[in-house]
Amino acid sequence: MSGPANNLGAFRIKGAGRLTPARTSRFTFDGKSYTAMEGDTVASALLAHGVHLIGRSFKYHRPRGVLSAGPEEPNALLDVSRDAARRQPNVRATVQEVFDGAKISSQNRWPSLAFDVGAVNNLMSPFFAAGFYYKTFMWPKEAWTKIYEPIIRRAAGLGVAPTEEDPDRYANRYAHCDVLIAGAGVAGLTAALSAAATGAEVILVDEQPEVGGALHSDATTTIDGKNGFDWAQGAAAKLKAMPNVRVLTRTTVFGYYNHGFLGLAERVSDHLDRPGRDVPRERLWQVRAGRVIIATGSIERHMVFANNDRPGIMLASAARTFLNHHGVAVGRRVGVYTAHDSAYEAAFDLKRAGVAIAAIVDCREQPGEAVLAEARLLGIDVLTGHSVTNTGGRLRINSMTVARNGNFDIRKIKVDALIVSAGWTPSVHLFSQSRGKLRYDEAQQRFLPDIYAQDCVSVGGCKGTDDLAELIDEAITAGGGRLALVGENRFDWTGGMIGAGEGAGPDTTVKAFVDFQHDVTAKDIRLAVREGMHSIEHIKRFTTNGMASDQGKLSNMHGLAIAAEMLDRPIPKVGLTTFRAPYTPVTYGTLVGHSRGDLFDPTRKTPMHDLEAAAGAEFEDVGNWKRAWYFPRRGEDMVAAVNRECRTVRDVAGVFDASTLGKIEVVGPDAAQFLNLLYTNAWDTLKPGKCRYGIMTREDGFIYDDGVVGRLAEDRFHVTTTTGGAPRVLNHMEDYLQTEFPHLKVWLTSTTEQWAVIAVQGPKAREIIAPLVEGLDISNEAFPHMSVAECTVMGVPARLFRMSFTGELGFEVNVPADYGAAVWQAIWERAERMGACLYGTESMHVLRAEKGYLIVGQDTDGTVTPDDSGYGWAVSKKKTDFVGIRGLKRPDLVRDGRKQLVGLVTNRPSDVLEEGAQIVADPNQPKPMTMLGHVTSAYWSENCGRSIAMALVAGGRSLIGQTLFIPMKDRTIAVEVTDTVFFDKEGGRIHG
Amino acid sequence: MRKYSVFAVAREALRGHKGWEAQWTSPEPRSSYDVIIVGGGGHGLGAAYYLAKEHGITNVAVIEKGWLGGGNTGRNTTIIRSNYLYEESMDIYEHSLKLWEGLSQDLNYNTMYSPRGVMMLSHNVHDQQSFKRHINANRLYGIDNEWLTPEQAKAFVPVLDIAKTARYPINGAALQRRGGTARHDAVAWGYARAASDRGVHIIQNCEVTGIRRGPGGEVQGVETSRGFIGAKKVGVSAAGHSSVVMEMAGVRVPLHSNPLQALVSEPLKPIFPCVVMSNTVHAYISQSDKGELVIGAGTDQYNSYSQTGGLQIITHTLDAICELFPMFRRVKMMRQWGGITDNTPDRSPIQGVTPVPGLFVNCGWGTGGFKATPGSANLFAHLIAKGEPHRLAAGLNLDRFRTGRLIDEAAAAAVAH
Amino acid sequence: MLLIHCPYCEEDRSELEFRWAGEAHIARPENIAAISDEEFAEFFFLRNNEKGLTYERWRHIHGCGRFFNAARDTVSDRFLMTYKAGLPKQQVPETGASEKTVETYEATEGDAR
Amino acid sequence: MVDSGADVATRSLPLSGVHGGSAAVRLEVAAPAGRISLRVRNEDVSALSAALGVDLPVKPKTSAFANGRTALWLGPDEWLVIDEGNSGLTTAAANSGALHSATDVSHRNTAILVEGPGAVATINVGCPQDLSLKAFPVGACTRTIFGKVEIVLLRTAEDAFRVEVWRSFSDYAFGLLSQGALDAGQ
Repeated sequence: MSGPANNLGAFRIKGAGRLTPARTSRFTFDGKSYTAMEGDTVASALLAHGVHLIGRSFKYHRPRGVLSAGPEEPNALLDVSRDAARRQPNVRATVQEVFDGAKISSQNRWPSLAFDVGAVNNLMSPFFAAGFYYKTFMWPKEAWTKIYEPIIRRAAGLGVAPTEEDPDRYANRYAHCDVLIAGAGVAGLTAALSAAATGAEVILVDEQPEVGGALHSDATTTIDGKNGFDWAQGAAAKLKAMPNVRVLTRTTVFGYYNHGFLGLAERVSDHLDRPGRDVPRERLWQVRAGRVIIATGSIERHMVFANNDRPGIMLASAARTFLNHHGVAVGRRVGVYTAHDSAYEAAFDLKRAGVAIAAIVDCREQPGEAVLAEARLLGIDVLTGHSVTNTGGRLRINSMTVARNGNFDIRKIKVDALIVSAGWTPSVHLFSQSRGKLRYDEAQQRFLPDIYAQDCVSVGGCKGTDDLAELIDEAITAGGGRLALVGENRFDWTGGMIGAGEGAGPDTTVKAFVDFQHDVTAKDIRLAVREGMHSIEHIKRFTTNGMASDQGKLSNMHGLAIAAEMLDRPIPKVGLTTFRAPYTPVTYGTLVGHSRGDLFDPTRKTPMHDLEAAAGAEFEDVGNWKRAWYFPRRGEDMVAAVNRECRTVRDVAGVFDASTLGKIEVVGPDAAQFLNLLYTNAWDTLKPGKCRYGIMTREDGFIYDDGVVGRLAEDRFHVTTTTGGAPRVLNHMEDYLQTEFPHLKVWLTSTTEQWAVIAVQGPKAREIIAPLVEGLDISNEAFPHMSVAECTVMGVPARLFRMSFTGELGFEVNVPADYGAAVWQAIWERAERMGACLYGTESMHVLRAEKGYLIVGQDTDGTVTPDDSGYGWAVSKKKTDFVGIRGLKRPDLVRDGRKQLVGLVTNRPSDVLEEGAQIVADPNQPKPMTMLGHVTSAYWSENCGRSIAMALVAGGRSLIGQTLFIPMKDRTIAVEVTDTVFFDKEGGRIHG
Repeated sequence: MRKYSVFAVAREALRGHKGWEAQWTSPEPRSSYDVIIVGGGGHGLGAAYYLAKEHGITNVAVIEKGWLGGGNTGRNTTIIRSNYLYEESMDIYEHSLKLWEGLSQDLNYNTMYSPRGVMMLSHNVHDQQSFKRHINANRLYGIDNEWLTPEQAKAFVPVLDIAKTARYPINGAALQRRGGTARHDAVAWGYARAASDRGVHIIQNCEVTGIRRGPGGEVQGVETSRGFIGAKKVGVSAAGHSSVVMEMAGVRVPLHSNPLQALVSEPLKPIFPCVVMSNTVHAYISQSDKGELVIGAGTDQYNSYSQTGGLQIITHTLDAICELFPMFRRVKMMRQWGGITDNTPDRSPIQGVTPVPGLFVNCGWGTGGFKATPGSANLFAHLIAKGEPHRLAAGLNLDRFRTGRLIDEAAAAAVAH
Repeated sequence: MLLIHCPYCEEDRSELEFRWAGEAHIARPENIAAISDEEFAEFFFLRNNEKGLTYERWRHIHGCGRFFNAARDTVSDRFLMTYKAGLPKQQVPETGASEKTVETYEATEGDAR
Repeated sequence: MVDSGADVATRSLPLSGVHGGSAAVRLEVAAPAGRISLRVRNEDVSALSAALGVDLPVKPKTSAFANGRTALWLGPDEWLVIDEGNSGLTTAAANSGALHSATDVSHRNTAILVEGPGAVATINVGCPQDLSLKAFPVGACTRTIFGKVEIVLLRTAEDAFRVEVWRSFSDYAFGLLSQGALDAGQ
């Protein structure tokens, strides 16, 4: 709790500001402890204690202070942490609210903020002009990589990236509304009141902790007869109470995308002393809005003059906010340098609060009459037609140098702060992001919304509406409702300038900063033009103006004006760089939301997963699925387990989880005709109760998928696909069915997850399952290889396939998924008693390779035809049409010398080839070698007692019996080309 | 052309950098040229440079509707590598990589080619098979690419999470050490400066609106927003707008133009030493010399010329990045943008003659055009100068879509970046 | 993220529910087995890739599952209409589809006139 | 199926033992139900409606409930029919005598019930649809996307929804709903 009020800072002004000293908190900055009031930003709290030196610039490491009081802040970027894992670099001191215990550090300095070795760059700055690195560091060639680049990289960057995983939660919410209003200043609040009154669903968004917008800095405006800021809070309370309105504060509309879609980032708990565990840190709102009202106001610009970057120099509106909202004076003797009337009001407020105003230096000959009169009344010295041409001070400004425009007589005036204003830039960011077209307002030197591309409207400052009454009318109209509201300003503002000020013109070499964070000066922009950069995009990229983390909110217009002057072209002809999202930087965490850990990507598990895990399975990722890879027993490594599994399957039997295979039910009187069109095979000849291996090509004739298809009835097929192929095959089928063959009476339903599939393979397979199967004779005679039937297994309806992907006698038991575990358990109990094993995908791969069976995606790669892989027999010669029929006949698909799938055996049986190894005829040829193909599958085959492999080899089938070579990194392996069947060449076992 | 060097910079530093001349001139277009290149990106500017330098053809104009390098050259994530699978791809990307290695010196312009290594993460058996296929093919072709264990990968990129408990654990990686990044704008500017110095006319802010053909169907020149400009030969290198320009000559090309997005973070002190890509989780990331994390996002699914894409593409990309590098959740996205990529059915480029005499095309670089810049430009110049493709680019012809002899890197590897 | 009107669900839905499915109104040749290599390449590979008004297919894959057609401006990404699969190519109302014909940076990069 | 001995398979349900929810939302796994994916042409809708004892709705995004069966319009020729009891749906459909496709998907899907004042916010954590009562009244149903998985969503009361999801995606769906429930409580 708070101590005496003076602990809240020597620069707190008693009676000023809207914060109450009832609640305070402590934080440290670079190790030193400070006290803040609730509602303080880090910036206001530090300024209250007279701390102006807050950061170092990017390139020259110049000392910098707080420039603004909002998200446009380019200088005061800090590292803020709650604890070691909750550390956030590059935080704007002007946005971050102080929370108790905050640990805050300055960035980009070493060893300390006050004494930074990197500041030597400032002395070297004549050498480091814009784009200098394009011209240097080229000799010697290697030095760029080894010396120059590492030095540049170390010097660059601002904050230090977090090194620990962020423990905070982030949330996401989709939302819809009739009207979204971006900005809750006078215009936004008025529009919201108006829209809400019509019954529309309204979302009102503002980036600050409380509504009010520019009223934060204001002390004199009245609305509805009330103090402006108080009126705003009342309006917000009224809106919040309405069921059709959602008010989101601390929330930034960061992106305006297509078709009324907006991205909002809400800072939910960064300001809390101790956020609850379940409270997200930030929340992403993805809003689809019927209409958008943009009420984002405008941003004050700084003046561009020599050494305009010293700590203590800040925007006039910022000084006013610190005074009127936070109760903090930015100095004791403040200078004002302006081209706009608004800065006068800051001076008036400061003066009334007891701060000395050294002088108002106004570069205009004729400021507004009203403000001049008020200045006289308050006894403030106004120097019209004068400019500040330089400043003094090292870590903080201590003087300003003032000269009559066009005159060399200068005088130095002592100040401890200098507030500046070059006028206001409408915030057209969201309008531009919505792809609206801007026009240039020559008189006021600003870009304004012109042609709208989406259903949106700009109101208020961001539309260039300066008059309060007009602004209120405009907002009421935009909201679509009726409202009576009267607002009064103390002064009407005039003035404004863009470009370099007096003493920073083309004939000078002073450092007059345009873009503070990136240290881009007026002369850098002129250099870019001199070097032929005539488009503003080139100038931006050459100088990096506007590319810092504030994205040019302060610098773009000045840069444009300086370039235009140098090019002697009107500003619109030079262009305006695109306003890209996000409006202000957004954490990755916010954008990621819940998609982390288990929710990053769904993990799909089969009904038998837990039983397999309990049996010791190792799993592999296949698409989203976890598939049992192998089942090591105690002391076994993968090789030993797979060898045992493969041997056991052929000697006894094995049980395998095939549930992940895609399944599609194809139903209807035209089902066979449909499959005829989608597969290369013929299906009308397949009798109910039988199944057949099918190959699917796309129109281009390359293998797309494969699988066994069972015909359950005349009008019902049970189609299987590869595990990874299931969704795309169904989509492919639907595409043809709906758009090419809509006349066919057939429907498709995904049944992948309806069925748990237990494959039982091996000589004892029948014996294992027989007692569990009811209502079906599964003898070899009654139920031969490639049969399918509906039956009952353990009392539940099942589909039984007699099929094999191992070359052994085999069955695949399909039962409704929820029964999978029980049936698996029962089968396994029987199998285990008979000496069978569980096996996983690795053994499945080996066993099928021993038989030369294809795995689509491993032995094919999207460039392989059925004939290439030795499956030409699966392409019907009789059909007059199927998808792929024409593609298959293209010249390159029928030429000689295509890569064909063959077997390879190594001369040394123990050599297991590397999958992906490349094959050559002559291993001694120079590089680049002519490669004939590559090894697609390679395994140690325990059943063959040697290694086996499959490969795609150019003209492979004609090379059978010949020796080819596989040059590996350390040795060359000789291989003989064979056919693809390595085990049970006669194929008798499958019919056992 | 005034030579760039540390001495020149030092001299200029003493006089306020007032002595620098324009890097390229902006002349009025002549009434005709020997060669017009449509498109002032890296590929087009480079082709003009090599036409002048290697083929002695200097009466050349590069016509750009916007500003130099304002298309994909200035919008990409600057990744350079050559570890492709098929010989046609290895030929051109390796040719390109070799040119990258000497480009700064050749152009007297520091393009900041930084061979910091490109690492592709393998997450499963399928990835491993695919990567080894690449590695073996690359090795026999004389291109560096090596397999790393997870531990070796972590040693190379200390922020990598190689925990086996990750949703998609890392089971290894392929590393091309010569791969890396370069400074994209510098490539366009360096080529423009060097080409301009050799007499090439660089005409910005001039849009081609038609391609004029003679009685025999041959190219006669281009209609532009600044009037007709004659040319004996026209080379189209217009990236996402290739379909539009080719259509002016009545030539259809098998392209889809899709938005491709990218984003950068706020600048950070060095934390990420190389380029890391993962196809399984769809992410690629590096850190620029300025300190920004540069992240390539995915392609939007639909055809568009709008240079904008959906937020969902960005969020999905960041999901993946933060899954691989969980410490980056508190890093902030500072800027996102989109470009228009021109994608062919086999995800390999098209460079070759067209049915129109005198008209040459270079397009379809999809998401991989930046790395190809010097190689593509160099071989495109050869094609235009000689009227037939260089050996290294012969397979990239348009005819492959008739014959079916595709170069399907995507099908073979699902590596599309 | 686009907002797409599904002609079957009769309402606007988020792009997240849809999958783009290529250029519309490309009929698979009835005698496909007999066409020439050139005709096949044209059918299978060549696309208009229009800048401006394009006709394309979408599938409401995470909705009603239907394929349908859309007319969209590829410069603004604005949908001009959507209609059911099987209907012939629809004329779109005159909108001055594309935003502009000349795209010099003076005309576009400034976005200002 | 009653467990009547060692030879009869017992049923293991997905999502057994999961917990989630917050003060604002209750998350509950629905009891097992019979389900068919039903495909019918326009002209046969009434025959199937009669056979199933529930009128197949023909208006998009609507459902109908009768005799313990709910028919959800999913597409112009597609319905998901859910039977709270012991099904018999395929047989009933077959008895219509009309052309159709009925495929049993009872085990393909599982359902999560989301109930409470925060139900909409919970589902909007991953579902991009407008779930206001105006746009999505009681009885409305749709196939849609929820985060990275597909779901079928049915509004059963002003503050209650049924989320149908494929079996292997149910862990993900429940996990994301749990996150949504936490957030809806804030």
